[in-house]
Amino acid sequence: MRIEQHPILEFDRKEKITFFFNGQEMEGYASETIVAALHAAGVKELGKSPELHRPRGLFCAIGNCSSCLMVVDGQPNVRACVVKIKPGMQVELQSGKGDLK
Amino acid sequence: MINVEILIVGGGPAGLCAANAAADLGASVLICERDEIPGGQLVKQTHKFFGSRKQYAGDRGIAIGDFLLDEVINDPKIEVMPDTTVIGIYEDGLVLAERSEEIIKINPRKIIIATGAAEKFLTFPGNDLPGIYGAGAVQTLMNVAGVIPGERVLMVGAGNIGLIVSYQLAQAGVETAAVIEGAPTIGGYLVHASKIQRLGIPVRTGYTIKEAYGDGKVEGAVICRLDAAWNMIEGSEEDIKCDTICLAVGLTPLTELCWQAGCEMAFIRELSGHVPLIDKYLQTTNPKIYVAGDVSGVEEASSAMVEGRLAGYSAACSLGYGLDTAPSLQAGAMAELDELRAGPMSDRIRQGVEKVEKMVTKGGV
Amino acid sequence: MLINTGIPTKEDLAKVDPSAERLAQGPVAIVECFQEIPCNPCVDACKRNAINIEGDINGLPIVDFEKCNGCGVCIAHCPGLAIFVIDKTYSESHAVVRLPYEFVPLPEKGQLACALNRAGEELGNFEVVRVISGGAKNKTTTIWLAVPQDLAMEVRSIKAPNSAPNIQNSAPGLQSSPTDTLICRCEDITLDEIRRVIADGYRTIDEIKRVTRAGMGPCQGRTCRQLIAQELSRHFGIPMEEVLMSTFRPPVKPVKLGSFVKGGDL
Amino acid sequence: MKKAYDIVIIGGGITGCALGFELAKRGRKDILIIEKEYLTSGATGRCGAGIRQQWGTVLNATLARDSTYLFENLEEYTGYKGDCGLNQGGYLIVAYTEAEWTQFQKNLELQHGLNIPVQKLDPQGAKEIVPHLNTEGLYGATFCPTDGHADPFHCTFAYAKGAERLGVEIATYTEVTGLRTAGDKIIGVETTKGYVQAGTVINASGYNASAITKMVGMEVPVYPERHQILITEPVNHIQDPMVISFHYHFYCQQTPHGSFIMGIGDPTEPVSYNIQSSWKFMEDCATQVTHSLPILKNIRVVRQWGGLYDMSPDANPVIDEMKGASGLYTVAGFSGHGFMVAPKTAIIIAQQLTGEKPDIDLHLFSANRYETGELLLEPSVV
Repeated sequence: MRIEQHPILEFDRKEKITFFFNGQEMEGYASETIVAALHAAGVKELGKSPELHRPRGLFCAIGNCSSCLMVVDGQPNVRACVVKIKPGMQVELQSGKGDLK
Repeated sequence: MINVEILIVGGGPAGLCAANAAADLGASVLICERDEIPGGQLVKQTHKFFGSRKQYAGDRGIAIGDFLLDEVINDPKIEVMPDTTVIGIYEDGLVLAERSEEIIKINPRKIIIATGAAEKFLTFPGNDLPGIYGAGAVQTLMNVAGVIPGERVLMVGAGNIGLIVSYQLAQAGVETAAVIEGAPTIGGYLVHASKIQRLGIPVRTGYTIKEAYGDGKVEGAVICRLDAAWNMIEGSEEDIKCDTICLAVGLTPLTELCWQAGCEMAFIRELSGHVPLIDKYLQTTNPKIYVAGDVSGVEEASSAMVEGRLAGYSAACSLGYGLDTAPSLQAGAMAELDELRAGPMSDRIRQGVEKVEKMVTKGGV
Repeated sequence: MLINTGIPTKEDLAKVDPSAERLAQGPVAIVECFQEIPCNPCVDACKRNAINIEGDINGLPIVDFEKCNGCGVCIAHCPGLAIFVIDKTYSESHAVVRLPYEFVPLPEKGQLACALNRAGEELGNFEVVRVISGGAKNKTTTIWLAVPQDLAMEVRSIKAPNSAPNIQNSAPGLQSSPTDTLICRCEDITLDEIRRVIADGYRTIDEIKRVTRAGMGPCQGRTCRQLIAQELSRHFGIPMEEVLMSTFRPPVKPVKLGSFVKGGDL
Repeated sequence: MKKAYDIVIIGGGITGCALGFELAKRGRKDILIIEKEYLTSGATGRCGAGIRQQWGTVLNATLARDSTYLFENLEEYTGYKGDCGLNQGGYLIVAYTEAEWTQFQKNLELQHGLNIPVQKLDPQGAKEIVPHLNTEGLYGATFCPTDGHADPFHCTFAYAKGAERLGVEIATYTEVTGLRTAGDKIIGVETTKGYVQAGTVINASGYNASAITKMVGMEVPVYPERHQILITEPVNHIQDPMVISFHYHFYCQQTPHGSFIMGIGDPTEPVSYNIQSSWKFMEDCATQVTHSLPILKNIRVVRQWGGLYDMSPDANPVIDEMKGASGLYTVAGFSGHGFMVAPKTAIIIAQQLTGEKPDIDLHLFSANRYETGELLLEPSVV
């Protein structure tokens, strides 16, 4: 799902890194946000909504709407659209409201 | 605590131009930008801009973002704080911002709010399925991260954003099944519509989305025709197979900080939502606060840049800078705005601006 | 109609096309720009001053076909990609259509490319006779396509080689189950719920916020307020201007409580 | 709105709405509630909505206890379709000074005498109830498991809807601009929507109470004082009780929805109608609450706001007929605990106005106590 060749843009993705999605190892680039890296791997569902448990994905991608809340390194309610992946980061689907740690 | 003469909230086209203008007159400026790289939405605009040379017409948005930023970075009077979100303007005029989970207190003498706009959402069954994105989100994924949003897109909205993003999707190798538009006519520039039509992307006016469906993510959408009164015509439904639905149904000004700062606000339909009431120098009813760009009414990036310059001159001038040169610079910017807004495509904006002017005169700002 | 589809009609084109005599004399630019928009890079691009606009920058461009020598510099400068150069003198059988192109991969000279008309319909495969790079900054390539004379005024694009295959839409009559319409994502409030409380007599955004929680979530109602206002406007038949808006409070985005703890001040 | 009513109630907060309901329930007809904005738009809709029976005076403890019983069945009692959001997770009142701890033990006796099930806890016992409590410097705590909190909007709407079903009219976005008297009797109310006659006017306008009585040239010692609150994003349930400290002036609870609501009092807050948010509150509240409940450092604040307490000099209400304007009653000055005592208070006032024998004697809340010096000092307030 990554664009390799583009008529206008060149993507400086920086180095390849490994992170974990629901415990599973995944590759992404240091320049990428969590949702970009997941999207590149075909993952569109980021969690279940807090009350009706409907599947949720990103909507605005710039930190306005909070549709993309995920559990990151144990912390719930992280806006996955504006947080970059880091080596070894543990990203999990957030089901409902999340546990405060 | 940071003491600064002019705080600019938002490092998009309006904010960057405001910073350059204010610094040119001699004021010291701090820009708080919530993103890692300033430029606002310019960083995802791969198309060439309209307007005239004064607004960098003919250059691509990304390039404009780059050289506005260059000017800012090379100006010793301007400090840029990236990854910094202004979270509140408080009763005593103090501003709090957050950067990497740390709170920064800023005590500015003047504030230029250039926070831009947010995408509107649309009501239809299934409207929260993963795979339904704002057009800006699709641009961010595609043009910033270099990740395609899906393989086949239904574009909702034939304003400039819907048309441009459909073209950009094609550039990224993604198919757009159709661009649908509820209105009977295309809202965006016709050259953009012609550009995608000749790629085989149909633009269908008088159509709306009736429903999105899919198991856990978008698998398709039902579109249908609208009659003259915007009612769905029964029996006109069509099933569009797609894995992405892109909503380009307009923007609404991001005015939270204006509300917080007690600026007088009004709903102006032509300006796409609630906007602060401003005078011709872009000063709000709170004398400490100026606005520029989409926050005072959704328009084009070209006018946002000119408004940025105007607000920058005005704020600096109110602090005593450039008292001799500012009036002509302000007049020049106002003339540029008038020119950009002179055509028939700007009827709405002109009406909106006039409404604001009338309300301000009545309120005696 | 152009305004409904984006496809210019014969009548539209008649206003901008040069005469048959001028076309017979050699390459000439055609600006397929029919709408008064604030834009003038084409004027600046032409070194021969062959393109002018009337009045302010919103005026339509007018090509002086006598001054225009068909050099084609304007093609890559039009932000709307609306300028083409037609050379009917290329050969007896073929004309050259020079068109702007912004896709990858670029076709190479001598290759065949699939020509498209203004509606995106395929007109056949024709030879690319020249490829002119727009340069590192401009990035719009100009493609010279040699097409049969009778297609010179039809061909306006070529198909991008990597464009996806056309998937057929299925016929109506699908099997989807009805689902909810969401108004507030943060708090999971549906349109039905909003309509129910409006029917119950709640008539302001503030009341609806308090009784349903719509707009109380982490996004502070950025997306839902407008939708609730629209629903109130529709239900009570009042203009949006009169729907009372609730106020916005700090912080603009969720911030950790620990960040506010004293002692960390700069 | 008609031209004349028997009773006009000024104020659409919980007190006014509960009063309307209780009066109508007792057969009174022709009642109008006038609200300047929308129901709950004043103090009710901005309050923390705690329900606490652990008071230091018999009168407050009794009112709170009996009100708690009413909150327990408010939906059924008012015929409300919604959920009033009562959550009886208890109140854990923590003592950080010896003087406080001594006072708590006195209160405990008083509370036990009223059958309020309050427990005395050592720091370890407090930690068992709130595992994330920092017990450093803690003397002990008292805990009442039937205390808790409710949804202030739904509780008010429950009373309002119930009142409307019994014939009470509610005029929102209607502001009182004057009161009319004939001799020493009240005869009506002037509003932005016109004049209405009424022989009985109840001033339940909270922090505006003295502005209302001034319309007939009378003073009540009720004044506005800003208090601020913040609310966080929701997380899964971790905290049952409201945790409250009189010494540090803070309280903090987790709502059934999952958000934490917290506030902190500022002893230096001036008398004013200002309800804007301050950054100082954010700092003070964050600093104090995360000291006592460190886990909350990691939760995100989504909103802060200010509201006004209707303060009185002894932090207790004035519930009295105005001398010199018979028929005009003031029910205001609850000083931050109006919500939790509203259900029972409304019953007693309705009983008085309909000639029933009141369940509780409220003469201690008389208006003249400030002249006679018989203040009802409440030791347990934030």
